[in-house]
Amino acid sequence: MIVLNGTESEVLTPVTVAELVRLVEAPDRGVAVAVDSEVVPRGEWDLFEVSDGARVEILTAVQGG
Amino acid sequence: MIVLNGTESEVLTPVTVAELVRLVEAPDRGVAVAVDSEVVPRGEWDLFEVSDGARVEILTAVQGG
Amino acid sequence: MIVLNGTESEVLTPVTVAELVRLVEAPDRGVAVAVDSEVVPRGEWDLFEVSDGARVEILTAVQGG
Amino acid sequence: MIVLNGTESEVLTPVTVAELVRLVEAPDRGVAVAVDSEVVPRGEWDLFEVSDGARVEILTAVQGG
Amino acid sequence: MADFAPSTFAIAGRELSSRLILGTGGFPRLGTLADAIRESGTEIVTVALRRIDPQAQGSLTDVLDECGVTVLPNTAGCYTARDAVTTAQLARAAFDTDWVKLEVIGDERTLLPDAAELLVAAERLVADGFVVLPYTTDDPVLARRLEDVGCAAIMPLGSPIGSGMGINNAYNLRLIREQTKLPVILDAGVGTASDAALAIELGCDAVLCASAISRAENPVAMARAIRLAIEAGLLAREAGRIPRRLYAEASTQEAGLAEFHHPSDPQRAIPQ
Amino acid sequence: MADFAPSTFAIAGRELSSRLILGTGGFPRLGTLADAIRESGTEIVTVALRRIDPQAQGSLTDVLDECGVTVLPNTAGCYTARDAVTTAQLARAAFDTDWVKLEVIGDERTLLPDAAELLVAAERLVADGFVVLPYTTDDPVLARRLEDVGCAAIMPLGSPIGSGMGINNAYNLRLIREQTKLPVILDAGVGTASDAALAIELGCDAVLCASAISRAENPVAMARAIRLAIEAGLLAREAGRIPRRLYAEASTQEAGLAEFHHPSDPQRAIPQ
Amino acid sequence: MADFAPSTFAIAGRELSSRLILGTGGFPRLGTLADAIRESGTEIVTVALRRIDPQAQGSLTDVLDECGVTVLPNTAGCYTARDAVTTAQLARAAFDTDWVKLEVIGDERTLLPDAAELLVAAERLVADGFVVLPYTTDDPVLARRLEDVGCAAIMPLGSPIGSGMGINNAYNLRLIREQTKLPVILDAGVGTASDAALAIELGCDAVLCASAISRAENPVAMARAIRLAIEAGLLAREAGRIPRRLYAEASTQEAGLAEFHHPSDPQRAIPQ
Amino acid sequence: MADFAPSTFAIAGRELSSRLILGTGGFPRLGTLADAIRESGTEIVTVALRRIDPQAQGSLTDVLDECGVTVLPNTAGCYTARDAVTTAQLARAAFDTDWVKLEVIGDERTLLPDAAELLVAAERLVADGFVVLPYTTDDPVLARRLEDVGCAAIMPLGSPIGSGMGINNAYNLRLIREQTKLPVILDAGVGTASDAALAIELGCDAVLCASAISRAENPVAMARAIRLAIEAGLLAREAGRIPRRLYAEASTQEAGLAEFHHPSDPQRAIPQ
Repeated sequence: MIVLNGTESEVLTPVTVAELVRLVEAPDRGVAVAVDSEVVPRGEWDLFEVSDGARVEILTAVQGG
Repeated sequence: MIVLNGTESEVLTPVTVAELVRLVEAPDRGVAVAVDSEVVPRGEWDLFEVSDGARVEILTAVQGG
Repeated sequence: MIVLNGTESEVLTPVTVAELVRLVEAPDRGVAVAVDSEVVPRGEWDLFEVSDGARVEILTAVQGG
Repeated sequence: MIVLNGTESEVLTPVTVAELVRLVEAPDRGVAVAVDSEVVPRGEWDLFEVSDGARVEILTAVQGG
Repeated sequence: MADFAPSTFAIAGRELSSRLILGTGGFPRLGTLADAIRESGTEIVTVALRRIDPQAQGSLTDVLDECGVTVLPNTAGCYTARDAVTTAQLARAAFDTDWVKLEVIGDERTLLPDAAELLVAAERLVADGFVVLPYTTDDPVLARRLEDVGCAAIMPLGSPIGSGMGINNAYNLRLIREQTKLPVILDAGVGTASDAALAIELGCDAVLCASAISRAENPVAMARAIRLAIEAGLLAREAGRIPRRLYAEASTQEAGLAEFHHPSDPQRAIPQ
Repeated sequence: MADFAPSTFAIAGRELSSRLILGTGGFPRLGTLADAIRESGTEIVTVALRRIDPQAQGSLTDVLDECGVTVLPNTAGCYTARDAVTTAQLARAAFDTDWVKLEVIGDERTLLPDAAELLVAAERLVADGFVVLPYTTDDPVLARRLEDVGCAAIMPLGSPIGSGMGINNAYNLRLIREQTKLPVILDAGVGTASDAALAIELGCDAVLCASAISRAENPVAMARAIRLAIEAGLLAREAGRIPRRLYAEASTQEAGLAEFHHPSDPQRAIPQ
Repeated sequence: MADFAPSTFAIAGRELSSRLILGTGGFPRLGTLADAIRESGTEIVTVALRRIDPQAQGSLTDVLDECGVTVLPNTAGCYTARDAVTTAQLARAAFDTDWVKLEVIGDERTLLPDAAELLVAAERLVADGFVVLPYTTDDPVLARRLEDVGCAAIMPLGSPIGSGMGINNAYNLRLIREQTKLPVILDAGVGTASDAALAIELGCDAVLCASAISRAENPVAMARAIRLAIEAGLLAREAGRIPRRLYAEASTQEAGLAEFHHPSDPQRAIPQ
Repeated sequence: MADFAPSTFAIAGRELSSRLILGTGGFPRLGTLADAIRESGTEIVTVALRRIDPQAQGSLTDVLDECGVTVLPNTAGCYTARDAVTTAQLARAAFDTDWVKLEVIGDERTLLPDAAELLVAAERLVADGFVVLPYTTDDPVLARRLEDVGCAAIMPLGSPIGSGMGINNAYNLRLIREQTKLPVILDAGVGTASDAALAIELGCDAVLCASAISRAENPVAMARAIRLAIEAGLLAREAGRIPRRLYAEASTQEAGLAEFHHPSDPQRAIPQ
């Protein structure tokens, strides 16, 4: 179980960031990922394994002042 | 018939200003009278006769800014 | 003697407005004349005779807010 | 040599704070002393020895907003 | 203390020590009016003329007599010089005074004065022997014209009657003050104490208030508040305020500042 | 009258009836200071700490004792949290009080506070047992942070020290007032009486003045002026002012207005 | 783009696309005036009438002709209705136009209008067939009276001629705008671009500028600046500005905000 | 014309010809945003970071690409230095830019910045290689501290985000302008065109607008209005405005004034 964008998700871990990015149907640009509040650079998404209980934030651009 | 403070009043004319002042129960101070827009000094109230159709205004002090 | 634009001028009277306009070298447009504070329409300049002691103002456009 | 209220003073050390307070003719109330930026409570003035090179500030009340 | 006795001023030769003229309009009850008059310290109150109302409760005239204040009749409700003159003449007959607060209104919604009618009415009333105190706009030229025709004071508005907006155009008030030797009395617009203090600081000799006091939740307390504010403004004006400066001026001397050294710790807490 | 006894307020549990804190800086002579203190009715005056000056004339401490006022030391002249804390500790030793008016300045020309240093200094002094009265900007968030670290009051500026510009940002003062239960004391910027009245009307509990009084042409008269202005502002605030209206509200009733007819003459004087 | 073509307005039935009327006074050279006219995009410029001056350099009339602008004569310098009427009649004879910018001044130092004389002059000129554009105070009642006597526009001042103080009493301008269907043209007081934009946002149909442009260090650049400001103000007014709010309204959504946890480090940097 | 090409300015060495930074928040539709971007002429727009929303309509990133504008990510919604730093780092990863509009909010209702957290966050981000554009209060000392820690611009507020109150404290903005060589960008508070013109006239290099444009009834027209107002303000500032004068300065010469005499009729119309 991990917390994905604030919601507990039953995901088989370990799972890579890249898999989670696909899971949330993120666009292919303008996306960033933090695992337990640390940024995971795009280049590491394929290899970076998210372990059980991790908090994952997958963010993108929205309109903002 | 005269117009007394804006109201048509069936008053037998001629009538003196003094009689009209009594009629409206004016206080004995702080009162002024105009007949057809001309001031009638207090000293003339007893003798000043108001004729038919005249417009009589009998005024006194009210709160004002 | 007349008062021409505020200055006493020894001019032989009678004199026409048209002559005075030439005298002050007025431009041929944008000029107006008053004799003793009355406007003299352009059409009357040739005939309008200014008599002794008259005050003549010959005005034109200047920059103004 | 010590620095007393910003001025180098040739004072034989060790010297007590109390002696320095007398030296600057401080009033007997409303005075505070710092040695090397540390407050020396009044109660310790007699015993507190100032050693060579120390910076001593002896302060009192002045008009202030 | 004696040396702070508020300096007096005079209207048409009458010395006044209170710089607050109270409008009697808007007070919920005559008792409240009486209390407010006492708290305000005013010497002059305004009244209006209306038709005798048999239903009227109590006698305004008696209350004002008991308070020992002078009655200043106004011409409220008049929209022409003609009506204002007639009303003033009736007021003179009723109250036996030749003083009048001249109002000639030009607009029902804002109750702003009508400059031209006001000037004509003032001229006629002065010719008829009145002491004319005109309620006017904040127009400095109109103020001078009113002075030229012989008015006894200038009573410019700060903002519309009862609006409580205070002083909308302090610049014009300053011009009016500069150009005239007549008393200048701010009339209309005051909403609260600081407005009244400011008016006096700007150079007004007095302030006329009605609604600000009569319609406050607690009229009697507000009467006292404005009285004190006027006294404060006058004292401040005479005390000679400090100039406005673009930068600061220390109120504590630099000289004698101690110097501390804490080699152990960075000079500032942030950056760390 | 009793019923107008100015309501008191409290700082750190100490009840105060005067809402004016007087800065002692800038008075030409101690005698003037003493007279101003009496006229001002203040209970608390600020002082600074400086090196002993053998040339100093008279004893400020004695004068303040005779006046029976409480001394509130400040940390004027400090540009870092570190120096301010040390200065406060020295002041505590000198004056035997744990109250301090905390100043941490960030700019020599404007003497504006340094928000970050101020917050750090306040935190340290509160931890050290001080009753901290911080001289701060008009930033409502900084005010809350100062409250969070345990300050005993918020002392926002109206404009720079000694500038006499009054209140530059009334909106921020209102926000500070809304959000805190701490006493709010306007510190710096007051130029004259109406500024002080306005500060209280905006909801400040008290006003601190130094230059406005000490540097006025007549400091003693100005002390009284500002005292009265504060009293006026407080009374006015509690009396419940009238709302601001966009249009006028007549203070004289329409009802009963007389109607005149002068067929002879045109209704208005102009047009003729 | 077409859809932003500035909406036109009309004076006495004449459609105008420029909302800037340029006063020709104060320009150092006729060449500068000509350049400023072109940059300003104005269609109407004001001129005054003075005695023929043999020394005069160049012909103002020729320059204005070349620029293809309409001449609007003023009555500057007149202090009575009588002189203003005569001057207007002469202007009509000289320039062959029945339009006049009516000025009747009441004070030499402030050049403020004389309300009563202005009203009388306006009435007479309208009767004489003129299209009267009166330079007036910001008095809403006087504005209505000018409309009643048949003026073609209302030209209130923002502040005195050449003072550059901008708009001293926006409230009165708003009242004037609300009450009339006539074009309202801010005349006098503009100091810089934002003043002109504000005037239009307040509801004025146009702005008249002389000194703000002619006496700027770079008159031609200022002509363009004020032209753009007027266009900006008009667009903004028609675009429907956001309301003023007492508190903030986020421009970024809260929804979707990430939540981070750094157990290692305190929530805030200060307190530490 | 060439000679009025708006002068450019630079942030962190990047030359910019548009002085309007557009906040993308609050636009009802992406199409409107795109049109507003084009009308505004902006080169930089701000965006925020939020969790992926499967329901999201259209791609903001694509729209901004098509418009050819640079994306400036903000840290909206962060209340601590810690969260702001993390958010900035994520933004760098997402948008491949090291520029960040740093927001650290201290209060939910006013969205005012938290001075101390902001300073700490700025310091950390500069150390981490960011080009930091801090949204800050109008506190000149905080502005200097932000400059000291290496920020690339100062972005003070005029009033709270989305409040449309304009500039509450022009004095502080002037101080900030005087003391720094960094670009000063007014951020937050603009309500309409004249606010933007004024900001530039006060010396700001640019203006950031979101709500004023995005929430106007017609955002596209308002985008153009504010663009023109900024251009107007810049031209006016560079053209050298006339000084503010206390009295009038005639824009029409006295010399050559005609003198009329009408013995028949009184000099003035009133008094009659």
